[in-house]
Amino acid sequence: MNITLAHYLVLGAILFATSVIGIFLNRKNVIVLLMAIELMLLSVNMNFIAFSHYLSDMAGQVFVFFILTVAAAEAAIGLAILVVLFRKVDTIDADDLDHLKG
Amino acid sequence: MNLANYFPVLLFILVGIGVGLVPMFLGKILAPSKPDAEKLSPYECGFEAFEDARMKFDVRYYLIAILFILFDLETAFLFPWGVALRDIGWFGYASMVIFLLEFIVGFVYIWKKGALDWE
Amino acid sequence: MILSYAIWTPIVFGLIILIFGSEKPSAGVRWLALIGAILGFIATLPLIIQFDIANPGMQFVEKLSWIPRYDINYFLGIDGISVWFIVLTAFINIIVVIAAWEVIEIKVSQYMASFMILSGLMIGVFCALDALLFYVFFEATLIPMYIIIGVWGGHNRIYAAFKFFLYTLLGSLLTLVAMLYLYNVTNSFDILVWQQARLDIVEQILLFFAFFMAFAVKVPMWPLHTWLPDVHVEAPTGGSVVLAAIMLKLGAYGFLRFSLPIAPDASQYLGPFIIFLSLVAVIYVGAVALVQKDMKKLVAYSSVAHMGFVTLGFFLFSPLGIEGGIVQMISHGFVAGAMFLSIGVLYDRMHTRQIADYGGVVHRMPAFTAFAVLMAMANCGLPATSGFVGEFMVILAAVDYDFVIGILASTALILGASYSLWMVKRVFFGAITNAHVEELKDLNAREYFLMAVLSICVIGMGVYPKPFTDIIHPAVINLLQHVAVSKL
Amino acid sequence: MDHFLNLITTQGEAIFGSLWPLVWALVRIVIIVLPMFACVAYLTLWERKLIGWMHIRLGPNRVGPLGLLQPIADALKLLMKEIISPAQSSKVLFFIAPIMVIMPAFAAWAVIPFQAKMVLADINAGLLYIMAISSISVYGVILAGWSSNSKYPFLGAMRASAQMISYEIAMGFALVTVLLTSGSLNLSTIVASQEQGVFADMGLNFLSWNWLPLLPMFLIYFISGVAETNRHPFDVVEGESEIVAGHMVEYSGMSFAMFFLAEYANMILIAAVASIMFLGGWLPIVDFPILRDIPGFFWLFAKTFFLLSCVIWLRATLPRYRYDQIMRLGWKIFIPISVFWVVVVGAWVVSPWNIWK
Amino acid sequence: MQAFDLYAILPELVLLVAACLLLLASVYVPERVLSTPGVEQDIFHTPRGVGFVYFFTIILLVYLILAFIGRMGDPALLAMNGLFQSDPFSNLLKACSCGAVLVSLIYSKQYLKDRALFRPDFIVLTLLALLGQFVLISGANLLTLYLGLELMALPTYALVAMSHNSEKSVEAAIKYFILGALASGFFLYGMSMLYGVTGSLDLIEIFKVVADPRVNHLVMAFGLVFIVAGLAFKLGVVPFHMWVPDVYQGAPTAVTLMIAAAPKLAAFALLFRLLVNTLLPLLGDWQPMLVILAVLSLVLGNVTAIAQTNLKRMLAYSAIAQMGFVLLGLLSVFDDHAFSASMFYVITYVLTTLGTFGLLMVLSRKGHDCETLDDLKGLNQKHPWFAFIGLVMMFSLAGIPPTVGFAAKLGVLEALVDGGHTFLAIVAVMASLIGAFYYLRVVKVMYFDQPVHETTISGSGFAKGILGLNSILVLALGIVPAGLMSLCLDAMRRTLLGS
Repeated sequence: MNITLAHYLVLGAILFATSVIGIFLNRKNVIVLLMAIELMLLSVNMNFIAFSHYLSDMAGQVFVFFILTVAAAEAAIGLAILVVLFRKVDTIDADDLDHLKG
Repeated sequence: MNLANYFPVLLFILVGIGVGLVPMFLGKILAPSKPDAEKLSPYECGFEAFEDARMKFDVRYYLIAILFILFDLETAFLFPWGVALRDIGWFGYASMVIFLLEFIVGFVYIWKKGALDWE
Repeated sequence: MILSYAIWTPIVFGLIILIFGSEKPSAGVRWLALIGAILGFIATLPLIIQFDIANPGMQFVEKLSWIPRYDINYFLGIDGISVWFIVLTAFINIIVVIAAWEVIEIKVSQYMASFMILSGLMIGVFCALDALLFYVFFEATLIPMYIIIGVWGGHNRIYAAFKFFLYTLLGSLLTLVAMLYLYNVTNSFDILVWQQARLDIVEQILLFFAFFMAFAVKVPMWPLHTWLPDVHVEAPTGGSVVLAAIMLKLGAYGFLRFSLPIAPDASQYLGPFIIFLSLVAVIYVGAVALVQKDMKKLVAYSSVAHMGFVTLGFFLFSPLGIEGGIVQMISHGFVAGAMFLSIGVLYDRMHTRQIADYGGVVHRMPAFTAFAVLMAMANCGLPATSGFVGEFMVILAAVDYDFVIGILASTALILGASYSLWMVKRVFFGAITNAHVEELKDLNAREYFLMAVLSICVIGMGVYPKPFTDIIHPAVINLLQHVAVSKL
Repeated sequence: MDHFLNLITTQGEAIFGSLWPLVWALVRIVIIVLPMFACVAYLTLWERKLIGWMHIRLGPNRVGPLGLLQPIADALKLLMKEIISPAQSSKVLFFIAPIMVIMPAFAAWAVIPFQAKMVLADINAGLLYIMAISSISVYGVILAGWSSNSKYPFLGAMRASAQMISYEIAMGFALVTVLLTSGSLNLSTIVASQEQGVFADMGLNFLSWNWLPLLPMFLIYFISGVAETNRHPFDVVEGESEIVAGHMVEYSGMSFAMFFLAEYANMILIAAVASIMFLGGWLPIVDFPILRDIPGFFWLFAKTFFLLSCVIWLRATLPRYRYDQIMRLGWKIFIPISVFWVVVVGAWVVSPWNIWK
Repeated sequence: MQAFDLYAILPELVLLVAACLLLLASVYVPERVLSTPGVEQDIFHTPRGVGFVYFFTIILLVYLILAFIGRMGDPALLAMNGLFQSDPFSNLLKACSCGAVLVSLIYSKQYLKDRALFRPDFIVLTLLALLGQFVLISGANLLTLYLGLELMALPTYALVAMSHNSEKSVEAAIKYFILGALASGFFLYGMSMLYGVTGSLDLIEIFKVVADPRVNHLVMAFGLVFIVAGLAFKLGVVPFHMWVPDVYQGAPTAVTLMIAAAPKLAAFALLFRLLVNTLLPLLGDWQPMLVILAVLSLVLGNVTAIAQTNLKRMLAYSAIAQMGFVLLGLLSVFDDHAFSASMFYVITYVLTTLGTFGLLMVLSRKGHDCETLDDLKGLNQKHPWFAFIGLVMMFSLAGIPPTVGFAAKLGVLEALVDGGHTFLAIVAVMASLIGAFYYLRVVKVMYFDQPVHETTISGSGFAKGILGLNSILVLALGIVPAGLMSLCLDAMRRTLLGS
C-alpha cells in the first residue's frame, strides 16, 4: 500500500472530527474535553507534518513545534483551572457547570 | 526519510507488549485462583477501608505535573537547536540563550513562589 | 455666526447648569436658566430683523469643515421657511423655563439643563443645511426629551419615554440609510446639493418613504401617531409644551427640507396618498379627540389633527397650502403650548387631568378661564386668532385643489370647535361639583404673565399675519418652483 | 560477517518471500529480547550477591552452584502465585498497567547500537525515540496506582510519577548537551562522534568520551537515571516503611513480577544509554590492537555492567532520601545546573575551541 | 539587518523584558507579612511590592503609547525575516490597546484591592496578554499570528480563573478556556489547509498564491471555513458566541474589562490581516460567511440582550452585536475607507467599553459587585455625574448622536451603502433599534427608578478623573470625530499602500 498525502489528511480529518464530536457531545467530564482539545491539536499537527513532508518545506514542522509547546502551555493552564474548579465545586462533570445563565 | 526504518521499531513495540502479556497469561493459567472477599479487598495494613481511595490529594502533585509539561516542552526546543547549532552559529546560540533566560525567569518565579517546596 | 449663537447659547448655558447645578432646588439655577433662555432668544432676533425678504435662498450661511472624511460640514443657513421656527423655539424655551419655576422641585438643574440643551438642538435642526448635521441634531433631541419624560413625567412615564424614543428612532434610522444612499449618489451631505441630484422614480419613491418614516413619526401622521397621546399624557408640562410646540414641527419641517425638494416626482406621485393620510388624521383623529376623558390626551389628539392639516397643506403643492401649513405650525406652537400650559396650571392645583373631575372652574379662576377659552377658540380656528389664518389658507388651497378635499378639510373646523368648546364647557363652566375645585386659586403672577404673553402672540398673529407670510412667501415660491421641475 | 548476513538474507528471501523483512526483524528482536530476559534475571542475582559481599555476607548460594539458579527459582515462584485482581479495581486498566510498564523497557532497545552497524533500527531520531518510549512507563505507574482503587497504590503512584517526571527534565537537558557535542540524534553517530579528538588520536579513547568534558552532566544523567527507575536511594516510592510497595501494593504473582522485571530492565536500559551517551558505547577503552579486536558489544556490555554495579553500590551505601529532598534535588539543583551547562556547552560548541568538530 | 530589525520590535522587547523583570521584582522586592496560622501566606498582599509593580507598569504603558504614537509616521516595514510587520495600522492599534490596558488598570486598581486580587502576577499577566496582542497585531506570518493569539489568550484564561474563591469565575474560566482552545484548534486546522495549498506560512506569499487562479480552490475554501470559524470564536460572534456571556458575567469585572476591551482590537487586526490583507482573492467565499455571522450576531445579540438582568451579561450580548457591526464594515466594500471605518468602530467601541466597565467598577465596593440592573437603580439621585457617564456610554453603545457610537455606526453604514449592501444596512439599523431598547433601559434604571440598594462610589480620585475624561472623550469624539477618523484612514491607507 502506498501511503499518500490524502491518507494523512483523512487521518487528520478523522482525528479532528473525533475531537470536535468529543467536545460537543461529551457532557460528562471536563478532562475528556481537555483531551479532546489535545487531540484536535494533534490532528492539526498531523496535517502540518504531512503537508510539510510532501511540500518539502520545513516551515510546517517548525509550526508543529510551536503548536506542541503552546498545546503544553494550554494544557497546563487548563489543568490548573480544572484543579481549582474541582476544589471549588467538587465535580468535573460538564453538566454541573450551570451557575452562569442568562 | 525512510519510514521502512521504523518498521522494526513498531514490531519491537508489539513484541514488548507481548513480553508483558505472555507471562501474565502464563501466570493466569498456571497459578491457582481462589479469590475471597478478604483477599480482594484493598490493602490497608489490615484495616477496613472506610472511604473511597480516589480522594483529593495534594495539589503539589498537580503543580509538578503542570510544570513538567511546560518544562519538558521547553527542552523540546533544545533538541533541534542542539542538532543544528553548528550551522546556526552565534546567532542561533544567542537566540537560545534569550529563550533560556525567559525560561529561567519563569523558573525563578515558581521557585520563589514556593511551587517547588514540598514542606 | 448668528445661527451658531442661537444654537450654542442655550446649550452652553445648559451645560453650565448641569455642571454647576446643585442637587437642591435653588434660585440660582432658575435665574441662570432664564438668563440663558432670554439670551438665546435675543440671539435669534437678528435673524428676523436682518432677514432679507427679497432673497429666497439661504441666508446667514455658515460653513465649516466638520468631518472631511465624508465631506460633512458644519453648514448652517436659513430661509423663510425655517426662520420663524428658530425664533419660536427660543421663545418657547423662555416660556418653559418660567413655567417650571416653582413647579419642578426635584433635580431642577437637570430639568433646566435638559430644556436648554433641547432648545439649542432643535434650533440646530432648523438651521442645518448639511444632512448629517441635521440628523445629529434631530437624533440628539431624543436624549434630553427621553430624560425629561422619564424623570419628571407621570405614573406611566417609563413606558411613554421608551415609546417616544424607540418610535422616533425607528423612523430616523431608516432616514439615516436614505441619507447614506444619497451621499453615495452625490458624494456630499449638502442638502442643497441633494436637492439638485437626479434620481429616477424608484429611487425617489424609496427615498421618499425612508424620509417619510422619520418625519411622519415625528409629525405624527396617522397611523404612526399612537405614541403622541401616551407621551403627552405622561410628560411634564414643559415637556408637553416643547413637544407640541416645536418637536412635532421638526417632522413637518423635514418634509419641506428633504422630501419635497429631493424627491419631487415621488412627492407629486404620492401626494394623494399623503393627502389621504392627512385627511384621516384631520377627521378621524379629530373625532377620536371628541371622546377623550383626559384633557392632555384630548389636546394631544387635537395636535395630531392640526398637524394633519399641515401635511395636507404641504402636499397640495400650492403656495397657499404650504404657507398655510407653515403658518399653522407656528400658530400651533403658540396655541398648543398655551393649551398644555393651561392644563399644567390645573394639574398643579388638582393633580388630575380628567375632564370629569372639573367643572365650574370659572367661578374660582376667572382670569385663567378667560385665557383658556381664548386658547380653545384659537385651537378651533376662530377668526382673529392665529389658528384661523393657517387653517383658512389651507382650506382655500384645498378647495382650489379639489372641492371634496376642501369640504373634508373644513370639517376640521367643526370637529375642532366641537372638542375644544365641549371641553371648555365641561371643565370651566357649569356648577362646581367637586370639593377640590372649590379650593382653587386663580393664576399667580408668573402664570398670568405666561398666559398673557402667549395670548398676545396668538391674537397678534391672528390679526396681523403679514410679517409671517411675507417672510415665508419667497421661500415657498422658490421651493415650489423647484418641486415643479421633474428630476427624471 | 557480511558474507554470513548475505547468505541468511538470500536464503530467507527464498523461503519467506516478501514476508522476509518481517521474519528477519522478528528474529533479530528475539535475539535481543531473550538475552535481555537472562540479563534481567541475573541482574537480580548479581544485586543480591554484590550487596551481600558489600555487607560481608554471602548472598544467595543455596539454589544451584553459587546460587546461580536462584533467579529461575524466583521466576517459578512468582509464576505459580495467584494473580489477584482486587474487587474494587478497574479491571482492564489494572491489567494493562504492568504491560505499559514493561513494554517500554524492552521496546527502547530497538535503537540501541550494540556496535557499529549492529542495531535493529538505525533511525535518525533514536534519542528522541528512547526518551519518548521510556516516558510511557509513567503512564503504567499512574494507571497501576489509580486502577487499584486503594490508597497506598494511589499515593505511591503519585509519588512515583512525580519523581519520574521531575528527573526527566534534568535528564533531557543532559541529553541535549550530548546532542550539542555530536550534532545528531542518531545513537550510532553519537557513539562515533566520541571516537575523535586529541585523546582519541593519541589512542586514549576513554579520555575523549563525553563523560570527561561533560562530567557534571554525566553525573546528573546517571543520578537522574537512578531516580527515574525509582532505585535506591530514591526509592521512597516503594518505601516499605511508608507506603508498603507503592503502586504495586495490590499486584501479586506474575503481574507483580512484571513491575519487578520492568524495574531491572529499565536499570539496564538507563545504564546502556548512559554508556552510549557518555562512555563511548561500543568503543574500546584505549585504541589498542588487542582491545580493538574484542567485539563492540562486549565493550558496551562491560560499561553497562560497570554502571549497573555502581547503581547497586549506591543501594548498599546510601540511606534513603526523604521525598522532599528528592524533589529538591531534582528541581532546585539538577535543573539549574543542567540549564547552566547547556548554555556553557553551547558556547563551547560554537566557539573556536570546539573539540567536537 | 539585525539592528534595523531590533528597532522594529523594540517596544515589544521592552514590554517583554519589563514583564519578566516585574515578575522577578514581584518575588524579590517584597516585604514579607507574617502569616497567621490557617491563612494562606501570600507575599503579594504587601502593598509596597505591588505598588512598585503597578507604578512601573503605568510608566511602561505610557512609554509604549508614546513610542507607538511616535512611530505612526514610520513607513510600513517587515522585520524578523518577514515574521513581523510594523506599519501605521499596527502602530495605531497597538497604541490604542496599550491605552486600553493602561486605563483598565487604572480603573481596576481599587476593585482589585478590595478583592485581594491586586497582585503583581495579575499585572504581569495583563502585560503578557498585551504582548500577545502586539504580536497578533503585527503578525505577518501564520506562525506569529498563532503565537500572538495564544499569548493573548492564555494569560486571559488565567486572569479569569484568578479570583478562585468565586465559583462563577472558575466556571467562567473553564468555559472560556475550552471554547478558546477549541477556537484555536479550528483556526489551526484552517491554517494547516492554507499551508497545504499554498506551501507557505508567510502572509504575503500566501496572498500571491491565492491570487493565482490555478490554486486548488476547494481545499482553500475548506480551510477558510475553519479559519473563519476560529476567528468568529475569538471575536465572539454568533453562532460562536457561547463563551462571551458566561465569561463576561463570571469573571471579576476588572478581568471582564481586560477581555472586553483591548483584545477586540487585536481580534480586529487578526481579521483584517488574514481575511482582507491575505485572503482577499477568496472574497467570494468569505464574504457570505461574514454576512451570515454579522447578521446573526446583530439580531441574536441584541434580542438576547433584552432579556438580561445582569448588566455584565447584557454587555456581553451587546458586545456580540457590536462585533457584528465590525464584521459588516470589513465585508462591505474593499477600500481604505471601509476598513478605516471598521477600525474606527473598534477603537471607539473599546473606548466606550472601558468607560462602561470602569463605571461598574467604580460603583462596586468591597464585598459587592455592581452588576445587576438593580445596582444601578436611582444612580442619578445620589451621583448625577456618574449617572451621566453611564448615560453617555449607553447612548454611545446605542449609536445615538452626538456620542462617538453614532460616528462609528455612520462610517460602517456608509461603507455598507457604498458597497451596495443597502439591505444589510437596513438590517443593521433595525438591529440597533432593538439594541437601543436595552441601552435605554439602563438609562431608565439610572435616571427614572428609585434606588433599591445603597450605592457607593469607590476608587481613587485619579481613576474617577480618568473615567470622567473617558466619558468626555466619548462625547467629544462624537462631536468632532474627524481627527480620529482621518488618523485611522491615514494609517489604513499607508498600510495598504505598503503591502
